Amino acid sequence: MTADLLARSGPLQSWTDRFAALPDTVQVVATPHVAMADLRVDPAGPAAADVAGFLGVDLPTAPSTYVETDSVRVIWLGPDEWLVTSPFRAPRALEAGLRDAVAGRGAVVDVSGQRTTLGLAGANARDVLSGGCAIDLHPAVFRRGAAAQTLLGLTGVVLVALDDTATSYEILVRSSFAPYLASWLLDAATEHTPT
Amino acid sequence: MTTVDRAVPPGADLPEHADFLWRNPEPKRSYDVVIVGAGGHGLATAHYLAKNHGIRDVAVLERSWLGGGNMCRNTTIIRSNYLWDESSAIYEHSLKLWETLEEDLGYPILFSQRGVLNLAHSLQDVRDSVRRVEANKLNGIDAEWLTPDEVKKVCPIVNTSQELRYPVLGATYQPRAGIARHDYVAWGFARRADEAGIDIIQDCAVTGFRTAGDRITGVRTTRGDIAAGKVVLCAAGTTTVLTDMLGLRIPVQSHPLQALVSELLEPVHPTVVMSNHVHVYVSQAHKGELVMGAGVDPYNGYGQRGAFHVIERQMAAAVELFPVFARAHLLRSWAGVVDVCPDASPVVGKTPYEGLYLNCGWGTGGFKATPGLGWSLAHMIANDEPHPCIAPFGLDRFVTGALIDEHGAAGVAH
Amino acid sequence: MQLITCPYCGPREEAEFHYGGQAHVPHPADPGSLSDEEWAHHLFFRDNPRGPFAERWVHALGCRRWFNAVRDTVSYRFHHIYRLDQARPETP
Amino acid sequence: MNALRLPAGGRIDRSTTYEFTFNGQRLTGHPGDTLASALLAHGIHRTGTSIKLGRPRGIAAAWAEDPNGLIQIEEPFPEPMLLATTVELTDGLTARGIPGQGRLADVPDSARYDARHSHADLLVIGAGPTGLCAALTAARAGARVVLVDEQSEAGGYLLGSTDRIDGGPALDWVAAATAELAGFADVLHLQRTTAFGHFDDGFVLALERRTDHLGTPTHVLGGETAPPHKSRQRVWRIRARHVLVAAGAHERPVVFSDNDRPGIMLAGGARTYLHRYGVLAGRDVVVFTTNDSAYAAAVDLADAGARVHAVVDARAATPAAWVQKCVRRGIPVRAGRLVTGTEGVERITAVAVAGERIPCDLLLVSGGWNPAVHLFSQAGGTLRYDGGLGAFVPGEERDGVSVAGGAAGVAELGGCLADGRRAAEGALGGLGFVPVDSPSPVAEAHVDGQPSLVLWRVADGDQRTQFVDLQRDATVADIACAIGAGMRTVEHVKRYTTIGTAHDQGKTSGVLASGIAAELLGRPVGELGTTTFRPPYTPVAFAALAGRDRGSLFDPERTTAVHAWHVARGAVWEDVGQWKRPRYYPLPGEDMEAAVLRECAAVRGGVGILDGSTLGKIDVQGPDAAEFLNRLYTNMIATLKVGSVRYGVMCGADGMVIDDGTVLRLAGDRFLVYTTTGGAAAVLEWMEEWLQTEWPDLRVYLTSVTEQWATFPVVGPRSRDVIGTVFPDVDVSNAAFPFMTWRDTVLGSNRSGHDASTPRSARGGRPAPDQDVPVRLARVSFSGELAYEVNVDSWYARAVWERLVAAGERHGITPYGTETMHVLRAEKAYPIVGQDTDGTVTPHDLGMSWAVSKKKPFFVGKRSFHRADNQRADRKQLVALLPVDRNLFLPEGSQVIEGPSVPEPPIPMLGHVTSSYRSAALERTFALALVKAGRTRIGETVHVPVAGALVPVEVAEPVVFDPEGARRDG
Ligand SMILES: Cc1cc2nc3c(=O)[nH]c(=O)nc-3n(C[C@H](O)[C@H](O)[C@H](O)COP(=O)(O)OP(=O)(O)OC[C@H]3O[C@@H](n4cnc5c(N)ncnc54)[C@H](O)[C@@H]3O)c2cc1C
Ligand SMILES: NC(=O)c1ccc[n+]([C@@H]2O[C@H](COP(=O)([O-])OP(=O)(O)OC[C@H]3O[C@@H](n4cnc5c(N)ncnc54)[C@H](O)[C@@H]3O)[C@@H](O)[C@H]2O)c1
Ligand SMILES: Cc1cc2nc3c(=O)[nH]c(=O)nc-3n(C[C@H](O)[C@H](O)[C@H](O)COP(=O)(O)O)c2cc1C
Ligand SMILES: [Zn+2]
Repeated sequence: MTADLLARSGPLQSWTDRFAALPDTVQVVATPHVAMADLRVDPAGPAAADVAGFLGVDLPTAPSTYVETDSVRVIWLGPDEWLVTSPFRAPRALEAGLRDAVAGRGAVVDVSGQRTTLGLAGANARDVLSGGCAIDLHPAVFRRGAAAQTLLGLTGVVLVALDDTATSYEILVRSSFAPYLASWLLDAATEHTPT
Repeated sequence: MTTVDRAVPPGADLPEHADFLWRNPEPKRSYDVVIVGAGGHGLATAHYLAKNHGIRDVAVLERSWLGGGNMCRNTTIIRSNYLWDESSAIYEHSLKLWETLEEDLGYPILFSQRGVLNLAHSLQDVRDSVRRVEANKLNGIDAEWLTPDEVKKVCPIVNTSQELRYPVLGATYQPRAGIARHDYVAWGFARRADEAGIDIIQDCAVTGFRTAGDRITGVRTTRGDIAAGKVVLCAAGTTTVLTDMLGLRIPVQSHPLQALVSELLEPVHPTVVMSNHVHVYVSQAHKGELVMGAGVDPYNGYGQRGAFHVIERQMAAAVELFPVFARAHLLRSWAGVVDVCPDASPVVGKTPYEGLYLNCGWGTGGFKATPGLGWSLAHMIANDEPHPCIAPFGLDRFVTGALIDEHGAAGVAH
Repeated sequence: MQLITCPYCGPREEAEFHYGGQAHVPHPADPGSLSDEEWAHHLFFRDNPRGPFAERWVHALGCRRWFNAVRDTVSYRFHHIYRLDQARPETP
Repeated sequence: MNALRLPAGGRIDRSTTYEFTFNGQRLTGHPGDTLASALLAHGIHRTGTSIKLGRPRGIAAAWAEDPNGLIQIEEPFPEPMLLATTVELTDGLTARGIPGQGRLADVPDSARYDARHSHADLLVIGAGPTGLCAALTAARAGARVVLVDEQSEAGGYLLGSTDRIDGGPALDWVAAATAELAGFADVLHLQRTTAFGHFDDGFVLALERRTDHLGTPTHVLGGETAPPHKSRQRVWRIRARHVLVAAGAHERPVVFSDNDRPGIMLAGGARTYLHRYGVLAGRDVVVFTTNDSAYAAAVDLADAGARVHAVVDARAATPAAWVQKCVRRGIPVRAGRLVTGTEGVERITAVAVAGERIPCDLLLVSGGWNPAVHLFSQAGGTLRYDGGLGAFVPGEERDGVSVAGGAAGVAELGGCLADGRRAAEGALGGLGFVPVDSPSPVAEAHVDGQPSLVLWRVADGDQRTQFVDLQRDATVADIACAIGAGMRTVEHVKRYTTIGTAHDQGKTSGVLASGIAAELLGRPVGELGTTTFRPPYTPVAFAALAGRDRGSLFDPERTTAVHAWHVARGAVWEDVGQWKRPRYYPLPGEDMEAAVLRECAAVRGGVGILDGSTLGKIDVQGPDAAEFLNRLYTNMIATLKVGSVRYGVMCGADGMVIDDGTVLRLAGDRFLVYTTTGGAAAVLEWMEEWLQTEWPDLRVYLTSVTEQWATFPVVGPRSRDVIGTVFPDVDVSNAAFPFMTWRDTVLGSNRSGHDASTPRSARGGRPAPDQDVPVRLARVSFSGELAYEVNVDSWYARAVWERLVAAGERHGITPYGTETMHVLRAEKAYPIVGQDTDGTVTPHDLGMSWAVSKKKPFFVGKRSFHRADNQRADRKQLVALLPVDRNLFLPEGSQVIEGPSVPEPPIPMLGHVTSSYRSAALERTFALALVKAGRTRIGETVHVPVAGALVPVEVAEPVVFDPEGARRDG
């Protein structure tokens, strides 16, 4: 009974055409509906090991890094905090699985709707970011495996490097700020859009 | 272009200075009254001690050059449209003195009553503004609430488009408010004090106090000990450095507050515009430079400098509100050290030490108070009793909880 | 424009941090037992030294963790940055 | 036409001719010219008049140190006050000289401005020989290098010289060096980029001028034009591990009588015009110097065809080799002589040298060189007076900063090259790089010279025409006056004379003022020091600093998941913090008053729906969550049952209300806390602060879930029907679902929404199927009506909203905005923190003592309630005000006084109106107000001045509608 089923929507639903018109050197895509859970455990304690068992990967303990498996990415957010993301798992399943693993020795919160994900790729991707992000994005420093919570323009983001050549990133932004960030990115891309 | 007609082109109308301003005397070993700090407050207090109370055996001790603290750094906005009765009283007392100060000092201070607009950008701003205007009126202070169209009439270059990110929803307006030339004010007071025989001792830092029991008996300075019947602290941003020497705790924190100027421009800006919400305030000074400021830097700092991103943000606000400023140039930026109280109101009063008087916490807004404070402080020194205008500003308010919260009116520096 | 080294994330721009005032001012265990005067001091009175100052910061736009620092209020230089569970280092 | 343009030479493109207009005159020039060089090529020195005295003034140098040649650009876009010497000529440029004031455009500037962050191991400021050598050294060692230089091309001083390096023209070496730098991936070399501010920890801001020199499309005759997509100017925010200042030195004039006439110029400047622009700055030249460097100008200008009538050297001992060169060219050298005055009006016509009158049209002056220490000093570096140079030089080493070459006082080219390398190697060592071996460039050795004479001014003549700061018309007489008036410091002298406060910030006048003041005071210059160097080094346009944070990007607009629906429904917006919230939804022809009355009536009479998603939401979990919240809220949270909701108030430590909202207990160890829209971020930070800094022993975890949950209050007597329809699984009866409880339910979901076609992440694969969509319903009411708050995962927010609206259609469901919400809550006297409170209001003042626990031994703020001021009988309390005239509306913010007559000011005030509305339900106006001892005055009449009249109002119980709460359960 399709009529009874609810459709999903995302904050950047109406932006697809504008993103599509961007030059090849600055490609932006919205990737909504990635399941995300905020995880709090003691990285040295037994809960961390159980979580690792559930995720199939150890929690990264180096600041501003992430690790990933085929199905999840685990982003370091703080000394006892991670953001677990997965486009493949359902939010409630992800939350429940983590909650079971943590078993009261920390906390798990479904935050799938809290942030939305933007992909930014292309030869000018780094230039666009460095127009509003103060951290060092040199590919020798900020490369695949790196993820930072920082400021981009006037909004907080989690910035994820996907490759070693500074040409592919994901930007996780609070959903209410997503339209701002999208306009900010479009505006930044003007510089790379010869008329 | 909307230019403002002025009979005399700015630049040519700057006054000639007096040929003689002050002596540079050697400190005597003893004075009836020692004032610490030759900023506007210290100098004004000296002037009114002599003028109103005939007290002339006074030294004003300045660790650096007179008027070189916040006095030479402030954006010179003078107004009295504060919210609470206590504040209105002292600032209005001061504004009335400003209105005759040039004659009193016999010195050109370029006091220009060009009016001050405080813009409202949110519905709450509007409520707060109306509240302040209504309170001002009942306190006998000239205050008006203006619609965006009326704002545009007073200051045609303000962007009153309702398409702005934070559109101008109206403004409070105090026509008698304005600006003055900060340095000349300091020099005018200094000259009069000097004429009255008061010694202004520059390059003389107070490094300690002499006490006898609970009584203050003098100060230690980089130029030797000086005995004093009464000691008055007018050290603004550095007050706690002094009170620490006495183990006296006061609730002020010192923060950088920045300001900046543009090059000299043909007149475009006829009044003073302040905006708490988008954090900028601006006037066009007499020579034609735009003078601007924003909020304090958040951390404690005595460095007389702040962070530049504060200025960048302020420039964004300025260009939003005044699109014609786009290609004006930032010429110089600087900062002062302002002493901020938890309730954004000053601390003035007696202390546990007999003969020691405290005046601080004026934070981002004490220039406008200069004559009024000087008058009232001199009264307190002469009578050992607070003048009614400053009586509510004692330290005890922090104990009782009767704060005078002027964050609304003083939220942005001015 | 400081570059502040968050003890967790490393060096980041000042704009990512919020200031928290004087450090090592614990909330009184039993506020009810304080006189009005003592309570006023706790609420409103903080040190304001010219020179090294132990103060609190939070990495508000990063890891959201509070930490302490000893910073010179004249030069603005950070002498020490330390976690809340660490003791205040000796001042240089 | 270009009478003084030499037939050959210079770095201009003679194959293209630009037309430009200056002071109404149409003139020509070439690419590579500055406005100044093009004017000089036409023999035009004079630009404008001086600000105070109206004296003719002209071009006096070749770059940013020029204190004089101020112009206003009119076309292509008005820009106030620039130096002709730093404006690159473009076709169609229209400019005029100015009398000291610039003019702003009356139309907004549509150019783009942007910013870039950059990181470097070594930042080199200045691409003269010193900087280039340093940059090469660092780049070769593998360091990340940023090299910025303010001019259009690299080379610095060399661009205006005939110096030679490695046996060839120095500029060949410059070209090779820049080419080599361009080959390094990690070298960023920016010309036309001025480092204008140097801050802590290696932070430098630099302004890149990117398009002006390209001209505008309408005017171009050939070649490039500025591409419209490119930002006009860019602020580079550079964080460098080490900063090397290689900014060279500014030539210093000597002050003498009538030293301000057009045609008086710094000697090095004239040389630059000659070599760089192929322009002879004059035909009949006199050179006045205190040091060797100006001899080169005399010799080069003579070689280029000028008649050099004299080199007046203030020193008795002249440099033999240079004198010989002069003699060979027939240039007389007057040793130990001084220039004592000049003649001419529009242009200098003669120089007086100790009784002798030498006709000329150009007087070149050199009083030595001031190292450009601005950026070193801005970053806190202290300066030391060097008596040999007559200048201030860096006085100390600083961590992470060095100064080299001309900026450190090194004069010789060979010395500069070596110093650049030395400084770079020193920095690299500290950064862990190993310099590679490479040959050092060798400069042609200079002829032996004589030490410079430090001479600030020639005392003869009228001090009132001895100009120290030409832009400010400030003279030696002014300095003397200041000192006579009692001033003893350069800071006072600056403020009295205004020296150093103009556009050039005293690049040439600052040290002179110190020197002359010292002389007049009889004190050492070093003791007097300089005034403070402050950013920016050269002026920067406001718009460049604003960058892209303009228009809608000035501040982020936060929007909810249902924003597009509100837009489609024609919502009028209210800014609440950064959020955009619908204020009301006018129907065609409705104003706000009509719309709000309609919305209010609909809610009280049927059902309405509000987008409350902006409310802050914080997930609080952990074994100590209850204890934690107990300490932060004034009321008891620990006793809240799972499944229940409680309204809570939060106070600051001073006992004043800071936030309020509902608290849902989700589990024994888990709560969902709602905050106000505006307070969300601050409350989370407040909670973290207490948790981390005061109570680290509490096991509690805080997570913001503001955007995770969309929140839709469905409000009104028919809300039960709507909720019952949309959530058939929920028993919505009062008994099963009582007030102040919450229930979880689910709705079926579907992935066929818009995202099905959205590209997946690079890792491919299909997303897992969604499960049912959880929905949390809460029976809370901010209106007094029966109401259900629907909380749903924001992915499904839009769908659930639409479903609620569809289900409500039968009942006339009405979307309502913040204005209606405010009216409804005010009728029930629910306060809005920040509107009905102002930081001075306690829960007791709000009449909410019931929300303040008497049992809890501690909560934040409790202690403050016992202070004297909190005990006052006349504290302001929240009450309602009912205007006697039921139609009269009290503006919010109005003051309340006793009345009924108005005494003379100051008039005692009783309080003020915090909220004021027209009530559809009561068919009258009403207001909430904070009034002194308000609760004891209930029933009394007080007065409110409104628009000049005094309005009687009755003080009433705060709850004006349904005081018994009969409607809450429907
Ligand atoms: C950027 C900025 C903008 C401002 N804008 C405005 C405005 O628009 N309107 C307004 O009303 N106010 C404004 N203010 C605030 C105003 O400047 C101050 O409140 C006011 O100047 C303080 O009083 P003062 O003049 O006596 O202080 P200061 O001028 O700071 O005087 C204090 C003096 O004490 C001296 N001193 C300190 N310690 C010692 C010691 N141990 N021994 C001897 N001397 C000592 C200092 O050297 C200094 O000269 C602004 C302030 C700043 C920084
Ligand atoms: N110091 C002296 O006494 C003296 C006298 C005569 C000639 N010289 C000659 O001057 C040269 C000095 O070499 P150098 O490399 O040290 O200096 P330089 O003057 O050759 O180069 C400095 C460069 O830095 C640029 N610059 C200055 N401030 C800047 C800023 N804030 N941002 C960006 N760019 C900025 C200048 O425009 C210039 O291009 C040598 O050739 C030397 O022989 C020196
Ligand atoms: C109202 C006002 C106007 C000013 N106008 C100028 C100006 O036109 N040019 C200038 O260089 N500085 C101007 N200044 C700033 C001073 O030069 C100086 O920066 C300020 O007094 C702080 O001192 P400091 O920078 O020496 O620390 C002005 C300052 C004020 C308060
Ligand atoms: Zn951090």
